Amino acid sequence: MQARRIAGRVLFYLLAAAIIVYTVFPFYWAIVSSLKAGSALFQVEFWPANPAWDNYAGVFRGQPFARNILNSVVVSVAVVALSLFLALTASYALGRVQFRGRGTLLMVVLGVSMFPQVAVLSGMFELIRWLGLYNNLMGLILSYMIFTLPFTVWVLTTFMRELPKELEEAAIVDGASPWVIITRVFLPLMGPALATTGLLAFIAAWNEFLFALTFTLSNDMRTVPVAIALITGTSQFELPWGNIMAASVIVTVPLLVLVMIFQRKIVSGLTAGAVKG
Amino acid sequence: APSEAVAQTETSTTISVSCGSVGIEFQVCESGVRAWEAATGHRVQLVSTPNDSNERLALYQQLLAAKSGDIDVFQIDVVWPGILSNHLIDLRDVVDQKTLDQHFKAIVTNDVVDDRLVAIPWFTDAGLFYYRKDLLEKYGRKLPETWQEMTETARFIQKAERDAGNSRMWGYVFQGRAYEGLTVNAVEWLDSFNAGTIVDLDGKITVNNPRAADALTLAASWINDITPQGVLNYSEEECRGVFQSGNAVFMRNWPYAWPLMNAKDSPVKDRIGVAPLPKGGEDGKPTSTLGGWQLAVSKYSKSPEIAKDLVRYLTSMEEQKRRAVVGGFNPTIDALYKDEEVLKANPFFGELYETFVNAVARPARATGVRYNQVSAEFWNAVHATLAGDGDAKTNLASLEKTLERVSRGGRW
Amino acid sequence: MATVTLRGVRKSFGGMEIIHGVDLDIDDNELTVFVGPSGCGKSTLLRLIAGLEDITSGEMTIDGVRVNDLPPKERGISMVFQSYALYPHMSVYDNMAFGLKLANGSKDAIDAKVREAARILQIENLLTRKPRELSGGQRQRVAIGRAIVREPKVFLFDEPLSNLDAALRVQMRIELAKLKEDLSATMVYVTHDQVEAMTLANKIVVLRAGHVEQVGSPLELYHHPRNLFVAGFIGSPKMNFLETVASDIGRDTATVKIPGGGTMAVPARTAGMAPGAKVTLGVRPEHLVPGEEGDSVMEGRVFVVERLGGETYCHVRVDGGQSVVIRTGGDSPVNPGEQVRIGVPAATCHLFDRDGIALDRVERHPLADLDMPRSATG
Amino acid sequence: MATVTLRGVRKSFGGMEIIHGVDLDIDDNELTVFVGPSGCGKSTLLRLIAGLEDITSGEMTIDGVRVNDLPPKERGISMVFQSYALYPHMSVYDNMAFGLKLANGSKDAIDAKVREAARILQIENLLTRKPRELSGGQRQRVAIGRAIVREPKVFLFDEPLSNLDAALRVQMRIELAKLKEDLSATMVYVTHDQVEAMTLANKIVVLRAGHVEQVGSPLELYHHPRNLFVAGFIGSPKMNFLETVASDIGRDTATVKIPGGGTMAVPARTAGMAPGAKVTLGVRPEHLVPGEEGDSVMEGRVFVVERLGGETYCHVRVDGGQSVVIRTGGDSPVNPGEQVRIGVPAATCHLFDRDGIALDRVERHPLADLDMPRSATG
Amino acid sequence: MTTAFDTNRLPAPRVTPAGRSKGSALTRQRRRAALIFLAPMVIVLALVAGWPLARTIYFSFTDATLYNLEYHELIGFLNFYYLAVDPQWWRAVWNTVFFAVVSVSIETILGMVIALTLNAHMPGRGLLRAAMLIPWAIPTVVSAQMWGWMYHDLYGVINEIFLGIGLIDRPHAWIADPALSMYAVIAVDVWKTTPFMTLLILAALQLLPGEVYEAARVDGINPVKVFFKVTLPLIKPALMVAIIFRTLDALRIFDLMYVLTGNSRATASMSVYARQQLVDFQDVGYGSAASTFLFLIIAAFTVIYITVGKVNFDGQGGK
Ligand SMILES: Nc1ncnc2c1ncn2[C@@H]1O[C@H](COP(=O)(O)OP(=O)(O)OP(=O)(O)O)[C@@H](O)[C@H]1O
Ligand SMILES: Nc1ncnc2c1ncn2[C@@H]1O[C@H](COP(=O)(O)OP(=O)(O)OP(=O)(O)O)[C@@H](O)[C@H]1O
Ligand SMILES: [Mg+2]
Ligand SMILES: [Mg+2]
Repeated sequence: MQARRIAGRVLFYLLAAAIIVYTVFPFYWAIVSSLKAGSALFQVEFWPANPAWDNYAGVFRGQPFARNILNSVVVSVAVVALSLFLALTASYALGRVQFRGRGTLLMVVLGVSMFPQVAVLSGMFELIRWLGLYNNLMGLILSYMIFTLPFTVWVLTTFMRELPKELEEAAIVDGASPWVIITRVFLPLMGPALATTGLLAFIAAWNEFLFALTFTLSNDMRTVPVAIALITGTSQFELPWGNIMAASVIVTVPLLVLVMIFQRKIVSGLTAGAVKG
Repeated sequence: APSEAVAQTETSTTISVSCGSVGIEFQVCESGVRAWEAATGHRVQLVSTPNDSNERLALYQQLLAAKSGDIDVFQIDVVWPGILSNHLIDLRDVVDQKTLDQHFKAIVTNDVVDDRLVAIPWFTDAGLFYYRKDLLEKYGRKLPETWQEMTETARFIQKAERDAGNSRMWGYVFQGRAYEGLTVNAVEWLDSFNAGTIVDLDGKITVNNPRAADALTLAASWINDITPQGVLNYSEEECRGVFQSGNAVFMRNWPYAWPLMNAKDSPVKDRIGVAPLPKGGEDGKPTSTLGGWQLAVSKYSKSPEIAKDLVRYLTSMEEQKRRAVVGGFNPTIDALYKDEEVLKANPFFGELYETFVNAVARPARATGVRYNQVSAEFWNAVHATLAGDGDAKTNLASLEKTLERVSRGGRW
Repeated sequence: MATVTLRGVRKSFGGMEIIHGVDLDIDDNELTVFVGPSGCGKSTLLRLIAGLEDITSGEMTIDGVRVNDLPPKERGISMVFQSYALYPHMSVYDNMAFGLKLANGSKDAIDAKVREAARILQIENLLTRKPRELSGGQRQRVAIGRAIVREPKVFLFDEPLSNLDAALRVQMRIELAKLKEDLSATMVYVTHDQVEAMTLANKIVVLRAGHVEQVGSPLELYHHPRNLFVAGFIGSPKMNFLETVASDIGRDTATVKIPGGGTMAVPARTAGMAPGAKVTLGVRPEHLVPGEEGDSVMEGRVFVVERLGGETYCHVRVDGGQSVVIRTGGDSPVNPGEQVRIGVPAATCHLFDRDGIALDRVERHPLADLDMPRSATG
Repeated sequence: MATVTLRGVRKSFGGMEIIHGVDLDIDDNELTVFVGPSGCGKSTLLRLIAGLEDITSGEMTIDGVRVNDLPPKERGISMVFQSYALYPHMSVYDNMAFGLKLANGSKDAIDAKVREAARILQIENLLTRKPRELSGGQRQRVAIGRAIVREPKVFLFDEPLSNLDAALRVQMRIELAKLKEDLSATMVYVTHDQVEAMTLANKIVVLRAGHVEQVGSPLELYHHPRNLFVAGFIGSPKMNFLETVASDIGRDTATVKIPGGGTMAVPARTAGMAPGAKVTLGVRPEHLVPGEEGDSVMEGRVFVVERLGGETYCHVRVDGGQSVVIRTGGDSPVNPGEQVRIGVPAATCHLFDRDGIALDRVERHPLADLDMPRSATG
Repeated sequence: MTTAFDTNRLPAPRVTPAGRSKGSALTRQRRRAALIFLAPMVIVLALVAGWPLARTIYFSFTDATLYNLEYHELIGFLNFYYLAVDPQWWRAVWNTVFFAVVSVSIETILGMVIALTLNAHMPGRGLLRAAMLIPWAIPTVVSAQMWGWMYHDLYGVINEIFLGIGLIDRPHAWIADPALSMYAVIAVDVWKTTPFMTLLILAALQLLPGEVYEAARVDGINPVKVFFKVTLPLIKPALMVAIIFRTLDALRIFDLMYVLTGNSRATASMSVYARQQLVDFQDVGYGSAASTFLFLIIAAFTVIYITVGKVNFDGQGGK
């Protein structure tokens, strides 16, 4: 009995370890690479003999990288806030109210994210210029809706549907308007869903490249991925791998912090004790 | 010096130019631009664009297709004039014929589309043949003249080295990934075998000929013999990686690799040399494909005259000399290859002068808008051949068919 | 204060009709109890009144206003859900205060109300807990609290005390009655507890499978059930039914065979009955008397004795195989296996025809009609 | 067949101790009922036995095997949850069959069992429904069904019938009793229904705030409650308590003052009591008789009359302001506001000292001890 | 498409029954609210997506080129015809579908495993969750290049490690060898996007009603069975959504292949093909047609998913 439990534990932790290695090693490798310079990049060594911290300094030389990070933060936060807000209200309608054409609408929303990005690029570019949002973070925020909204709407709708109906009825009887029901009753219970979709949307916005490259012009409007892509060596063909890796490591850290914060919201048993039966 | 005409323009306008991204390329460009600013009192905004030429082109097209004047002066690749000409203005009135003639003929012709000079040469580039001096000496081999020799020598040294325990040693690496770089390499092979350059200047599709087949067959024979299968996915940097870490005897690459491989932490420092690429057999000729960049002015620029003046200044002999000295950019002007200041900064400019002047252009001019498509079809065929998916003859044959279709019967 | 009227109200889920045309008047400031077998449609009816379910067809008015198209919040109701439906993320206090806050009353007023309700419900010490930290009965009380803090015109209680212990239940019962008086509100109340039903109700509605079987005052239903179902459903232990025949029909009496051979003249309106008709004789356990007294005597063998302390139920199988239950005092000496004689007082008997419809009793029971005062005014 | 023993079992949630050291023996093939006020720890105790919560301290054995560390599945129990905990995505049938399938009995065997259970619970026509399409009582029955299809050593029922109507409840009660006999299983049963407790239980455990107050046979608790709490909790309506003093102490009698001035000699073991001691006189509503008979007479004014049909509770405020409840026949003519005289039979009275501990009664009640046969064997 | 995705395929909890009845006040009040709540989302989406998509679809029927966009004429379905007869396109379609099916399947299973692991209470769970998310957090542009680096046949760490632990006997050219490249790409995609699955599944796991698990424990049902019979059905809706979106992304996969293997035909995906036509070859018409075709294929896939998964779409809580 005990033995079996122990064995179970051990197995479990082995599994956990395997996962960590699998996910983290490449990142570790990124760090290692970020500490290599010149020819060291072309050899395999699991820890650089003489770490070249200069790569990190190099990232901030030659371009307003701090500014780029700031841009990314602004854009991502705005995108998450906006799409979560829009999706939350929409998901209530789509998830808990039955009206004709609900399925159709859901499908259309989904359809939006069925075109390859490069296909919508030109149209979006025209749209952005037409709105006068070219080389403006607002333009990015707006255009990112095209891939964050369908996703958030669908996920939140699914989760919204899972909540026990008696709760909503109780609120209705208490005289709560749909808006109150969403914000005061459902919102708190959607914690995990919101945190998750929020995170995913945030990262999606954080990592987006094509739009960011096309819709911004000046260096201090660029976002992180573009900035990284624009890091080049002394000449056209050289790929300054060390710097790129350093940059990537730098921009990954804030995300990890974010995750650490948000994952606290991902907790279970929120609806326990709500209804009987 | 910048022409007074423009210098006098009272109001100072701001124009934006895209030259390179960050890095030396950017800095050198910037210093030049600043000088011009100082002289003319206009402001210039430097737009950094992606390093990968494909992405850069995509971005340009996006802007131009939308008739956006956000960038006035574009730095365009040697193969783009045909593609972009429609959005660029004629620069005939920027430089007189005399100055124009100072530039390499090949490049200038390449920049003329339907009698419009859509871009002015700025700096050039050409494929070089890097070799390991030390190894050649060690095994008493001489620098191979022809591809066949190269193959044999490479094979020999590779075997010897491996027997000596350097199990990773390979003979020859080049850019074999399915991208423009492969077209560049393959064009060199073909031309060195006198097999033409896919499409001749009159737009006739010449690629399907026995000599071309020989060239490709030879190249295909390298894979897994003297060349790692990996080259099928190598671009410039991967090649440099292999060569610089001492794992290859020969390499085809651009001049940029030279300073890097002679950096102090480089394992092959001072043990390498450069030469023109080998000939395709005794009756062949050493060829390298023309690379490099031009400057062009957008049709949608709000102040084209000022933009033109900037182009004039940046492409001028003085500026090109400065760039050659401080940045090691190959000038497009014959004279500068005899200028000792330049030679002092870049020793091999002299010995490789031939290579640069005789560099062969890709069939961009003839194929115009469709160059990319032609190139893609070509590199795919070559890539297939190298990957052993069909032999050279058949692949070239089908390539010819495809190109016929693309060119709508050679009319392009 | 409000009246609720239902007219031909029907409700179907999907294809299946659950409520088959209910007509009902719930008077002002009156407590109406719904009783009926599990699954008969009590909760559904409540939810229809609350406006949580659409009426498939029919009319509903509250205070004369047609409410078919009124959303719940405008109907001035509050409801205790059979499945509590507490807000899991809110403390007990907030659960109760939520409705009030929405009606944005003043903080103090709210606080006062909530604490008062908590006191009544004896959950003052739980105000800070989350529902998941509560026992079943405590949750149920929170649910009640949430309903009573807001003072609506109509209360809807769906088995509000089912999970409370007897003692607490009695207290709550009294509190609810008081509450009704104080607010002079109208209450609709679903319960399975006979005592609750009999003591609280002004009017009991007996439902069966979506039909109203009978509506009336508790004692009316007890003394004058309209049919077998009501007779059996009201009163516990349930009324004894004996299949027999009417050997002879007089005017206002029917002479029926009693198991064991005897006969008995039972007073009843026999209009339209013929001798030899199959009838069911109904007599309640509390009316059967062990021994000889009574207008007729059955004999039988005790096979189960249930002693509740204060009273005893003995199950007797009488001659002819049918069985009856007698309710006697707690200390009655009877034991399983004994032969017993059971006296049947004719006046307490009910007769039902072959369709289970009750024959009217000759005189109304004195308590049946006048809605007696329950408590001294003075 | 199994015995369950608890020794000094304690349980705390967070800091708060909910179960304060419970010792208990549940014998083989016996039905033990937990009763107690809402929130006293019944469910928790059940969950501890089930192994759903782990014991903070103490010992628990099933069939002599120490189960503190045994997961639920290895304890051979099945449980009906107070909050049914049905599998929301499964049909009623699957809900019941789920537990069996893993024991991979043959399809037919399973099917037979499930249908049999469904028949007993009268939910045959709901087998294909999802829980959310069921009424409260129907859900509850499914929960029961899920527990009884698998035939465990120990059944744990947490208020299994609370949402069923009286009639159904009686039937279910009988079915459960039968089931217990057939499987000769051990049952632990939580209920708030006095009748259920008295009729089903072999042994009743009275809990209060996590303590065991008294354990005994139903009638033992009824006739010999150990203290005020048990006396008040067992029996409904609850026992009347009158604060008074023992004017005179004889051996085995205490003469106590009766409201209204009279006195009465109550038989009780008075060892260690002094005249003038404060005592509480307890007498059950069913033992008070209207009128003159009885060893002593109180006078008072009726202020509430609750008529249940078969019986009547009248609440009387006696001289001195204390109030008592009398339980009389259904037709008793008494009305609110009337003056009544109440006879008190001394033999039925209970005495409690100032700490609420009962004085032993002089002779045991004949029914209290011998666990009487409930049903005729023949 | 919409019929295949009829509302009753995913019923909302019937607070008020469906629209077939004219609907009570509550129903209508809620419908009104629903409209108001939907409006902002719909408007924003229409604003953002309307023109670009319409434009793409329009151009797919024209012979427009980037060279000069104005001068184009409608040529009906000609582009689609060319597409249909272009073997390279079909090669790309096959590549993409193969890629999508394989990688999404692996991701789903792996994501499930990881999610279940992370769901267990254990020390440092937060850290583990963060670690688990790293791959998703690194910009694809970078991580793809990085993997390319790691895959390198001569100085790539992968060969190094695998040789080290004796998994392979000689260095492989993971992304150059046509036989391996697709799997190499898939491996990267799995590495990168499993966190997406994991996180969504994790969230779904958190919302499960705890008490049914107690019931299961009492019923003595072994964890595996509980997982398949209780957990899986209950998280099915969320899982379906996760799968749908992953498939969408996988079918539109671009940068991964583009960065790792360029335009190599062995791995070129539909998006890579479309981009080449649209941008490199400036054939806006043809490229748009490819994009639209891609859209249709994805739509088909989605519909299949939903119709297959429909049975379990009403997995909403029975409380
Ligand atoms: N998770 C918890 N955290 C804190 N307190 C709890 C928790 N669960 C139960 N309690 C408390 O423990 C006590 C006993 O709970 P339990 O459910 O056993 O009561 P019960 O006897 O079943 O009551 P009822 O008859 O109302 O079901 C209650 O006071 C309850 O508030
Ligand atoms: N959503 C639904 N879909 C289908 N049938 C339903 C639904 N809700 C309830 N029913 C059925 O309607 C009938 C009445 O349900 P209701 O809840 O009103 O019964 P009830 O009288 O409250 O029973 P209980 O006393 O057990 O709570 C039941 O037979 C139930 O099965
Ligand atoms: Mg109900
Ligand atoms: Mg409980």
